[in-house]
Amino acid sequence: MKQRLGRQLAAGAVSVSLGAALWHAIGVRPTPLVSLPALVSDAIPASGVSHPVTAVLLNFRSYDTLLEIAVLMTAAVVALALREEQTTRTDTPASARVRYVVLDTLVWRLVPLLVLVAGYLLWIGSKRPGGAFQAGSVLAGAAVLLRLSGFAITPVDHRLVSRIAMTLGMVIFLCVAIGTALAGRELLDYPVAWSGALILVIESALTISIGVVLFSLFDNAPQQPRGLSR
Amino acid sequence: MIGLTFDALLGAALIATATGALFSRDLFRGVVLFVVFGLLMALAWVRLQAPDLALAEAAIGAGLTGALLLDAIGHLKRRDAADAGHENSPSGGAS
Amino acid sequence: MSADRLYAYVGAALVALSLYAFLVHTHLLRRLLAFNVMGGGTFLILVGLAQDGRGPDPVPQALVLTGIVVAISATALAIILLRRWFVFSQATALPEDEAQ
Amino acid sequence: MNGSALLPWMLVVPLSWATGTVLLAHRRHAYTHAFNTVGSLLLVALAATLYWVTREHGPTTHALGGWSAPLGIGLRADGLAVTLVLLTAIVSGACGWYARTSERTERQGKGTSQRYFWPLFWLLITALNGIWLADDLFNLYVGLELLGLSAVGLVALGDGEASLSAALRYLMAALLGSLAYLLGVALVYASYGTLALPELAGLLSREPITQLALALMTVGLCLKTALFPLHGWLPPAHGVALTPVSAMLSALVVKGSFYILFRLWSDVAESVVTPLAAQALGALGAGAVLWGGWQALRESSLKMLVAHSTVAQLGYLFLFFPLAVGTGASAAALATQGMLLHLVAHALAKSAMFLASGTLIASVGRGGVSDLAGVGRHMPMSLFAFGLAGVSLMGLPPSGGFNAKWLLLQSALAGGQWLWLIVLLSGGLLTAGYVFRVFRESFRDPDPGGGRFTTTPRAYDWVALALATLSIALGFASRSPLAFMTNGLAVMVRGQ
Repeated sequence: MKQRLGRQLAAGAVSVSLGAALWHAIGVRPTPLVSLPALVSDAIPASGVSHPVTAVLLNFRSYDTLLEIAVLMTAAVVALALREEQTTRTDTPASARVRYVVLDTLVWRLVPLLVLVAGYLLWIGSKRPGGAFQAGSVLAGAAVLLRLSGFAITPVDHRLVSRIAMTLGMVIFLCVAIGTALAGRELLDYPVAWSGALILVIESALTISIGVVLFSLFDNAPQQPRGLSR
Repeated sequence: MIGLTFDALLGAALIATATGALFSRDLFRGVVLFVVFGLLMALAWVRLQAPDLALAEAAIGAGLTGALLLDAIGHLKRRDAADAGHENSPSGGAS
Repeated sequence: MSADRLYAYVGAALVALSLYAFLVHTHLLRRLLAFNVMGGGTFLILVGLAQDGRGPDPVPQALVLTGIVVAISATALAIILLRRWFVFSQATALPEDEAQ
Repeated sequence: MNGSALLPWMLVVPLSWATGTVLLAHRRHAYTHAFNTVGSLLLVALAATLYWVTREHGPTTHALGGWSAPLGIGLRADGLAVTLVLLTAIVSGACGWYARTSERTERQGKGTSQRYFWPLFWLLITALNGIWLADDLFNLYVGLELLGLSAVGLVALGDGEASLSAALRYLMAALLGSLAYLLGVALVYASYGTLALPELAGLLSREPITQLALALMTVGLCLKTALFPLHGWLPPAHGVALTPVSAMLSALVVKGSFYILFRLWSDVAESVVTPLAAQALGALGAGAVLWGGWQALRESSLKMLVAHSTVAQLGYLFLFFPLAVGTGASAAALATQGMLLHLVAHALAKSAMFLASGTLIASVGRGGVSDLAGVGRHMPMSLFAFGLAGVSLMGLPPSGGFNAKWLLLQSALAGGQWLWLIVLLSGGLLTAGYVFRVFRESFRDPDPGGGRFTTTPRAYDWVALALATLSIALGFASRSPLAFMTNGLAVMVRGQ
């Protein structure tokens, strides 16, 4: 009990001082001399898209996005690795679950709508808010919804087709990167005339992969082996 | 002025739901409050003129993270209801 | 005070609050909640403080979008490890912490 | 050949191999082994070319996406970055070879999760190269996260329960560390409006917000580098992982976050750091040297002993700060050289030591230091590799470790800071203590009933021996690589 109190006091001291320091710092922040938003809006016409956030994500700072997809892939790979060890996976077959008619109808109405929304978000991303990440996560959300309501949707496991779907975004992104490098340009420096099309291709592939990976992180979470206690 | 009042209220609500999510005795309740927190964050992003973030926060921050956490609670509760369901007593495991 | 700065202050409060929670909780799921709230607070500071007095800035917004995806990857990875570990050990806190 | 055109391949190659190994994960091992061998050789060849080109033609940069900073993200290849890229290629190549050998021989009966070793291996290399070459504050954050998560994944692939709890503990530290770093990045961007390191170097000034930002980034990076007393996560993670993973984690991964810290303190935020903070970091480093060494002396498991030795050896890196900040040009230059040489020599020696330990454990069948009795006669080669690595870690001549510690010592003398001399010397004694402890046990006669050893593949010994020899060879030829590494660094010569 004493140790717990000590821990609370120490944690309290650390976080209160951090909070106070942040509070103070926010109040006395100097005004920046560099203005990136101005640079962004100057460069937008050459970026291939008109929505600034998309331009930053997939053109100006596309390398960040490439590494970010690698982070997502890391999580997916670990999930696959730890899933595979389980020989006694206790997936409840969809038919065995109790289904509620209302839920069913709701899901059947909702899921196609979500897929439509995802497609719209992907398409609109070049001009307005939206893009691969939002679209991919909406797709994943639709799949999670289906799985939660007991529908037998195909698991994202170690079959080749799943692994292709997971890595599709990375493969396309890398192909574009290698293409630009082989053409003697800087890495991921799209030719201006092609940049709109290339970004759309990359984003479409990313949408699929992000959707599949995010769903796989949900679907591949380890289960308790039934009736097996150690 | 009305805008700023709304922002202040939203900020207070963010802090309140975060407190609930972090310190409620029942972990399930905590996760539900975290989802609410995520939705309020999405509103905050709208107020900060960041609609991309509002969309992403609602879908990922609140939706998928919430689903992952809720599923995990179900998993962790299966054997160990006392620990997962209530405020963990740190000495409980090491009797 | 501008709305942007107000949200930066809210972010600071969230960071302090969740740091405390991260340090005192031993239940790993609670620590993950704290991590996610801390992430939210950091993102609010990143966007709010950068935009304060300067209008919308797409760069920090794009950075936060990246941050959100990284955060869910980390959260999912942690949950997978935790669930797998729970299968073996029936514990939800780290052994070192439980001994306290 | 153009150095700038070569740069992005240091990222594209490992990332392509990561993707390729995900797709190949369930093919026959012969295919994946051939694929990975080609990848490692290609990486070494590219890194060596980049090293050579940079040596001939000087540092280069690369504007990713064709957008120059601050709008875009830059890569930068100076002597230090290129040396670390080559070091990564060599150490990871050696560890990859070890891993392939172990897959071929010990595969039966092991968990199949190790199929996914290779994607994580390549993702780790991507992250490392990304960090060495980075020139952008936020890009470094993404690199740090990639490094942390792939390292945690690799730890989790070890056997059983202990590897999972070690991975979880590692992950919690990594997450907290990178959020602290990100918070610092947020404050910097809000105050200066840019993330590009070269620009920030000219802009940062000693404002309260900048100091807070630097403090946050420093704490986060120290947590990720396992600086005493934030080192608790390291020994279990490095001690329980698969042997080639332990080697890469200790040799390279913890150096990633330290490298960022070094760049920030010496290149970017030179005008913000204070001698007091530097002394504090040095004191913690000294604590690490003593505490880690002491723990290694008392440790009963061989791999945990080597892991505690990593905690101690990381402490030496932090002696750089008090030796270089505010001490004058010559002391700072010596400290920089000593610290960088120590970083490289430790990477080579520690990876050799982990690989040799893994081989000894594979031969004995158990992991305790006291189980080694009699192994000296059966496994002379592994023990020799262990000993060579030990020589460099102790800082005995001739070795890279000796030269490094000699430089640090001279820096302490030049700056008149006698206290750090004591730390350097007692650290060496503690190291000698735990290395000789392993030798004493190995040459003890086995207990009756013990002393049955399995024969291990020859390749294990060659790999460990090659790395250990390199760490010794660095003692004969450290001048020219050092001059190359420190060339172009804005060492803190502008101090008081």
